Amino acid sequence: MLQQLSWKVGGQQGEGIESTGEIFSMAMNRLGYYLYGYRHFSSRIKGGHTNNKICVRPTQVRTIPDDLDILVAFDQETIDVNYKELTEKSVVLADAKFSPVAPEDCKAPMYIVPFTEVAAELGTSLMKNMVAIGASAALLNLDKAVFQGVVDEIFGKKGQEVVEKNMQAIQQGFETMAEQLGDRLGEWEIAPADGKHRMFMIGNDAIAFGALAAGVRFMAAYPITPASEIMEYMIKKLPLFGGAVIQTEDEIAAATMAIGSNYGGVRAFTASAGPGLSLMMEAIGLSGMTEQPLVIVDTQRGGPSTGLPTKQEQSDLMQMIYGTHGEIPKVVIAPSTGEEAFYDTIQAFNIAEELQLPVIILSDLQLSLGKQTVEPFDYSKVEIRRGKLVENDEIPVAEDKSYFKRFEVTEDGISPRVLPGTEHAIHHVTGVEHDETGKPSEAATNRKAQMDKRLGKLQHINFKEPVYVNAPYEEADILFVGFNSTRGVLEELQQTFIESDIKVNHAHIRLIHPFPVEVMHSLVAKAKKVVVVENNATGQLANIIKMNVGGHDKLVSVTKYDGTPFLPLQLAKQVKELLTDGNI
Amino acid sequence: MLQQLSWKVGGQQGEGIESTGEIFSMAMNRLGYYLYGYRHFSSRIKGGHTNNKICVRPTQVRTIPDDLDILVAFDQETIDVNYKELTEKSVVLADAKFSPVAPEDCKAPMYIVPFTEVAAELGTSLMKNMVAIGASAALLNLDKAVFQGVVDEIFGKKGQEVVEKNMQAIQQGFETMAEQLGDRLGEWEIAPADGKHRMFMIGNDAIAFGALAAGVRFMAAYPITPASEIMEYMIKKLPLFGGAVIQTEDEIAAATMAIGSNYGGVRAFTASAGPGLSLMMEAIGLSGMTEQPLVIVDTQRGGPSTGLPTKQEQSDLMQMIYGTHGEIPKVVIAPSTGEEAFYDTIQAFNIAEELQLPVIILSDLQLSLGKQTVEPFDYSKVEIRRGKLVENDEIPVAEDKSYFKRFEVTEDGISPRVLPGTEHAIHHVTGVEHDETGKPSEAATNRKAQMDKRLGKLQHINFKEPVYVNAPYEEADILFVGFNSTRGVLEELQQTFIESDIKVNHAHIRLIHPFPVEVMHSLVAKAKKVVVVENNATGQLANIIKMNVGGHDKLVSVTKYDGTPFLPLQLAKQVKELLTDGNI
Amino acid sequence: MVTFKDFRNNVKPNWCPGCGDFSVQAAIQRAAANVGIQPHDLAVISGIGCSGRISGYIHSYGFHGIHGRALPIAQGLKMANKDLHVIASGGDGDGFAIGMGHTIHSIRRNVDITYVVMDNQIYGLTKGQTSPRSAEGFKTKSTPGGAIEPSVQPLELALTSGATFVAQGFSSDIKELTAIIEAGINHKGFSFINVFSPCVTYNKVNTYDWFKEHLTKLSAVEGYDSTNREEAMKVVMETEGLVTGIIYQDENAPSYQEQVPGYAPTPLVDQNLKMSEQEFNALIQDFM
Amino acid sequence: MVTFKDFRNNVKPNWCPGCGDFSVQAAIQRAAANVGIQPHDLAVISGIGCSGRISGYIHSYGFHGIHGRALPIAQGLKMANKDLHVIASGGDGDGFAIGMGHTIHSIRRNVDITYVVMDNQIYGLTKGQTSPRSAEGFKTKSTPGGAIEPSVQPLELALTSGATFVAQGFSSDIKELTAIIEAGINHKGFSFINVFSPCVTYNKVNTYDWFKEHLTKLSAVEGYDSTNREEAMKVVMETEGLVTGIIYQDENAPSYQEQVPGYAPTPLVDQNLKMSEQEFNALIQDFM
Ligand SMILES: Cc1ncc(C[n+]2csc(CCOP(=O)(O)OP(=O)(O)O)c2C)c(N)n1
Ligand SMILES: Cc1ncc(C[n+]2csc(CCOP(=O)(O)OP(=O)(O)O)c2C)c(N)n1
Ligand code: SF4
Ligand code: SF4
Ligand SMILES: [Mg+2]
Ligand SMILES: [Mg+2]
Repeated sequence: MLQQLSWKVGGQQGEGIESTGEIFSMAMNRLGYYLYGYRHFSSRIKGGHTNNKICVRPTQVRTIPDDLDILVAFDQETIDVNYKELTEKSVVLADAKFSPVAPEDCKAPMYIVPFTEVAAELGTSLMKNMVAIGASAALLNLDKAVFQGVVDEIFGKKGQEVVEKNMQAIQQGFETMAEQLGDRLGEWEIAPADGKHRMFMIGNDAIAFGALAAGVRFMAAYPITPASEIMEYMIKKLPLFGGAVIQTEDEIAAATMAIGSNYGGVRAFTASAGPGLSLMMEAIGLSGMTEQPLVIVDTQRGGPSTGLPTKQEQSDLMQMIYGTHGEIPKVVIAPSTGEEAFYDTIQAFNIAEELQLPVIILSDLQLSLGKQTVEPFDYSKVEIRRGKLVENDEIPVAEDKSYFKRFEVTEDGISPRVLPGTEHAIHHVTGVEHDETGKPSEAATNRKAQMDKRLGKLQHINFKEPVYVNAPYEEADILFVGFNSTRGVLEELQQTFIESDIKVNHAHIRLIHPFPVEVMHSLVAKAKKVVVVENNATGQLANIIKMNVGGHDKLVSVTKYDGTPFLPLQLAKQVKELLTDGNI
Repeated sequence: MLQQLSWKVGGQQGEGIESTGEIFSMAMNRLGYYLYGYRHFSSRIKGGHTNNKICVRPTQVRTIPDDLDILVAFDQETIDVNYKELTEKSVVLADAKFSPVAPEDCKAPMYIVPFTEVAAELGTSLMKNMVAIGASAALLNLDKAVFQGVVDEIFGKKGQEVVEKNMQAIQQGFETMAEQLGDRLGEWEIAPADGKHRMFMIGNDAIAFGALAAGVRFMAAYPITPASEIMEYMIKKLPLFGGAVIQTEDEIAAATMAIGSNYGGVRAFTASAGPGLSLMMEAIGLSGMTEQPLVIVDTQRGGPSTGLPTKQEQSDLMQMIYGTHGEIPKVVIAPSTGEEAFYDTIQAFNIAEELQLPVIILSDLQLSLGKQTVEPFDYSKVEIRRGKLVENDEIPVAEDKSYFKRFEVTEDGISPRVLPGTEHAIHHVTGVEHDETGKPSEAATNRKAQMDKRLGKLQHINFKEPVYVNAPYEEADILFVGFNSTRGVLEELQQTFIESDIKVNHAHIRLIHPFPVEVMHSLVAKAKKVVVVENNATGQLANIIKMNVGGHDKLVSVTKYDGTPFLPLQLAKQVKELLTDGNI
Repeated sequence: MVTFKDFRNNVKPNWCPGCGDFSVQAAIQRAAANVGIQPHDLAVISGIGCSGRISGYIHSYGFHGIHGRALPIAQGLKMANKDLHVIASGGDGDGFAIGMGHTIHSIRRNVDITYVVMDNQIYGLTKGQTSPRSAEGFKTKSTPGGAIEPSVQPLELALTSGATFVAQGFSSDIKELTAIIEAGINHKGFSFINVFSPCVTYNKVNTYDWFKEHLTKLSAVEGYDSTNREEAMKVVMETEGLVTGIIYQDENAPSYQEQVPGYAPTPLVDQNLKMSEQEFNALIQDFM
Repeated sequence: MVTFKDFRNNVKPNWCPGCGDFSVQAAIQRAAANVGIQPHDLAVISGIGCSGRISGYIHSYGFHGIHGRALPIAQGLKMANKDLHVIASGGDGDGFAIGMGHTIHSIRRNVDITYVVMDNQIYGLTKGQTSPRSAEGFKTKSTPGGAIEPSVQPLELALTSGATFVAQGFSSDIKELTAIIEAGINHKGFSFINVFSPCVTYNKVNTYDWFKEHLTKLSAVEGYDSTNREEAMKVVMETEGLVTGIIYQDENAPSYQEQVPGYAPTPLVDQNLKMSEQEFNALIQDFM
């Protein structure tokens, strides 16, 4: 019985590969398994190889494994591109239609199954994916009833007949496969799950849901991979809450519109990826200078420029902190799981209002688009904090048109915030340096006071758990450090290394800026080597640690920037090589 | 006899203050004095206090002093705003017209001179500035003939009468003043200069001239303070060389147009300040990814956002290095004198072509607009290097439409560059990751090879004198570090400190990125304390040093971000306070 | 009763004496008073330029943003609080050079705000470079040989972009301008108002006198029908854009807000941020 | 003699089968051949989108830039080398959403390049969101209730922006389209060509059949005078933009390059970069 199943389906884009993976996963999800999926796709609409790799476990999983147990192939390319991931224990299920050929050095046996033919006989070859799912079920020895709920849900509105046909396709896939399998039927059965109901979602869903729960009522955005799903979720849901989404003419309009809405008192945000973020730098500066809350999601993808728009990367880190001209306070948050994506998004909106500044939610393609099991969000943990938002009745009537001190230099560094429409609080807002009432001022003393106030706000940040820490050792051989979606692979590695008696601590940075210097200082101090693992070429997080914490001598930067995510075995090897190279 | 004169003229914007300073300086320049001027002005067209402070010396000067010897005031505000800079040895010359009042605690005597009245009597009150210059000449005991050349040049085209009237105004200013001065006539005489002819120019002139000398034939730009003079110079001069300037609709168009021109083989650039740079981030990334040369000038001003557009600041440093999403190789150069501005601009264009990447010339308002004495540029030092630009006859005829390997992975990391129009070198260029011929490619190995090639180019940079070093001590008490226009104030401070037996070395970083790690490492190692002086709030250069070199313990960050430049005495005090505070 | 004095603050504008922008400011103040807006219910969002300073000179909420982006900020604000009166304003460079994309898309979108362009056919604040509105042949610091691009035609662009309110004023004629801005504020969609606002320092061609000589007033055109788009286009082309008055208005076109599916009838800013547990659970259900 | 085959390379387009962009590509290839350009003397500069991939599918120099910026890159290139033939191309989102400002200003500027918009009234590459060209009511991923903004009118915009060449084609009619692009290349200023290029995957409304039903061909309009701007405007308004052919051309208008003071008659790229010592010293003299 497997403790983990690694399943992949592949074929041409636009051929239904996505829905094959989707239906298979949904069924497993409902059985209470934990899932983690990663899609390989290209920046084109139809054609080109795509695949969906899904890891299924009875316990928590947050990474895709290196190897495959089952490969479902709808074309030869799928075999050719993916067979290296197969071991002696794996199996290929290939559609008879394309007369599949297993490469000579393919370690796994191949079963040729007439997916398309069976489907066509049942009425439409479109159902070949259901046949493939049925065949997979035979390997796993799954009762076809497991799929009934999912099929009902997906095809229900098309009528009972369609539902039945699809169930038949699954059934026949199962049977055809069972015949071929003989003894091996159910050989890939997974250890039973707890049967609990959990959510299954992509990171973008978690972020969008978080925004809605945080009280967002307006979004302005421009489509881009891999951020668009956030806008699409809001377009679906905001009308239910009276809110609206404007698809703008560009990202500059999106960011400045979101500023306008926040200025008006409505939580608003935008989401984009690298190219869009590069265009928003001036707007981010405006938010910082005018102390208007602003939340922006950056779903990192392969850069630079248009780069690898459908590939994993974590290379916008430095830009998120330093991309704007001049100096503003700014918060950068990098959740690493679906749960964090949700709760951190809520934190982002709270901090943006409390500190009156731009907050960037950094994600990466793997987190944004990878579909994973997520514990149902806890309503009672949804807290909304709006900071020093002053109501009209708290404000004394202004004398002789004097302006409200919207930018007052206060003891705690946070100025009182009022919304336009407030009777007694008229004031001016400008991106030019200004005095406490918002009037432009070039006076040196005022300038210094306002700069100190703005930059000092970061000291008052109220962010829960800025670093995810799993540090069992007081004196560690290695401290692993990462951010965003490398969380799972590092968790996995920590366990493996600990099992081979290497003392490993793990810190995953959730609050990137302001950098959690103290926590990291002590963790770095406790480690002989600090291995910083990141999906970029220049070791950006490693550099940030050098700048903020030091420890140049013990820092080892492990990078990957070929567009693919880290895999546990591969990474373990990479790290071990560094170890024996005397670097560690 | 003075070893240095500090002279300032002030009044309302739009009142001719600029030309007063200009004429005075030009005359001093022709006498062979070294000059360094700094203008105080506001972001408005007419009205508002403006002043021009000029330091005159028989020897090199690159900073304005704290104090004033002579203050020429055209309005009461000028006295009120500037009198604190006066000492017992200084003097105020005030126009009788506004019935000037010296503040009680003004240390300097005030002479009330009928500037306007005298001018009006001569025909037009506009000439009051000439009268003031004449009065200044009396203090300095200058022969009025000194002004003849300048007046001829400026007013010559308006006819002989105007020239004479202006000379008369100077003469009468001299005489009226002489009468009042009595014994003190010529008390402010400066030690004689060497009489050599040198250039007197603002940093922007030096940059623009450098661009022209580097072979620029096209510029695309959008107006902004304090960069516009660069465009204006090019508009004046490029037509003489067959070239053109396009004033674009925005900075995005400016940067991308410059890329287009460079792609076409013509050296082209753009110049802007913070807000414009923020808008160019995506274009800069495109240049980096497509390996098209691109030179951009960033004349830093007070940020963030619109900030303090007419004030000194050095706060775009981090953005210049890290502003783009994803990872590209990029060069950031920060000249600190007029001479460096010229030669480094030429270096910038050479490097942009040699390494096929974006080069940013970082300036700051003080360097860009401050007018200073500059040694005549040396034609023989103007070297033009275009890197691996391959001509048609060097290329074998392409077979069967195969593309030219424009992005070939070569040993030295630089790919051969060809220009569109070359018969045998058709290829594709894209901001998407691509193979050696420019065709889009998502393959992991190609990706890594291209990334490594691009980022590796920085190792081949051919930049002369990346750090200006004046390090007389093997073991120093202090290493001063700065960039851009703080050069003069640090030179001054180094001398003063050395005179009080503190061992001071000075390093001014000219090549900001790639950071000159080795040079700086050894300089830091040789110093007990490293004092990093910069016009920003967060200590950006200090952070860059921490990241690249380490030395967290000995680093002391001295910042100023109130919009005004560092002054020698003030800075000395600030540093000494840190010393006695036990920080040093 | 509010009067225009209620919209005066105690800030002295730093425009050059005689600058056309003074009168634009006055007209906005008068129009707001005439419409009966309370100062705190008005927000003026402006761009960067001499003109952009206007938001600091009116006693109301004011937001002086970044160059060319007044319109998106203003729309975001209006979407947040539909009870506010939102006026966006800025220069011709702001709106027609760097901000051109936003101008056209804002017109299309028809969010209920009023946009007042202070058109001086020059870049004032940066000291006299050519603007997209500079006439061909006009000599500026950046075009010493004269501008060689035909100038942008704001009224034509607005009309072809589906504008529901297009007008033009002249800052010398405060009365007409006030009436135009008033109508703009009262218009329920996006009102586009271009105002000739002479720059006395850098534009020595398009002066007050020049405009007085060249402008046609629509009020003087007999039987002019401002509800007819073709007629509007015709008069604009015939006068080469040198016409003042309300050129076109479609009073029946629904505003953007009226058309967004599900958009709340009450201002979003008044909503309770926290959703109910029931709503929350329904959202969770989507992923189970 | 070059033929269109010389403009074919060995890259297989990744467009969906049936996509309109195939024919646009073919028309550009044919037009270039007809004009007699050598492949290495042509540079195609494209934006980002499905359409933007076109520069990689033509055997010529090609530059696939960033979203919305094909036009400034193309102009910079042409200024650098006036002997090159420069074609800019991209999608409707590329040119009319994010790139709107550049489109209008490029038209005004009249640099001698040819701009081909592949207008499918949708965002293809990002999987089916509304574009500025989507018709009101058109349902997309981002406007499930139907678009509520009037669509951009490219031809009207071009005409009001001082275009010297305005045309529209339909990707099904390769013959007409080829002739249009050919004329565009031969036109000595900026040629603006909008092409209906159906997206078979995400636009199920504006299909090949739909266009065949709705389009009017100018060649069928008797006595149509493409040198008359008013007439052009009229036909565009009457057909609601659903017209193909050369709508307007002013053959006499000088291009930008012809008007820039001092601009060299030979390509800048051929110049010697280094100035003479004499020239250098003269420049120094300015500051002495
Ligand atoms: C992004 C950016 N680019 C450039 C500038 C510099 N700038 C300030 S105002 C302005 C244009 C002024 O012209 P206009 O918009 O017509 O306003 P006016 O001063 O004439 O009223 C420019 C280019 C800026 N502030 N921001
Ligand atoms: C700055 C930036 N924003 C967004 C994107 C994502 N993006 C790529 S293509 C595209 C629009 C595609 O529509 P269109 O221009 O009409 O081209 P089509 O795919 O329809 O041919 C967008 C939004 C991007 N690449 N860059
Ligand atoms: S420069 Fe022109 S636009 Fe600016 S304030 Fe002066 S007159 Fe007005
Ligand atoms: S999605 Fe549409 S535009 Fe893109 S390639 Fe497919 S058919 Fe063409
Ligand atoms: Mg203007
Ligand atoms: Mg499109």
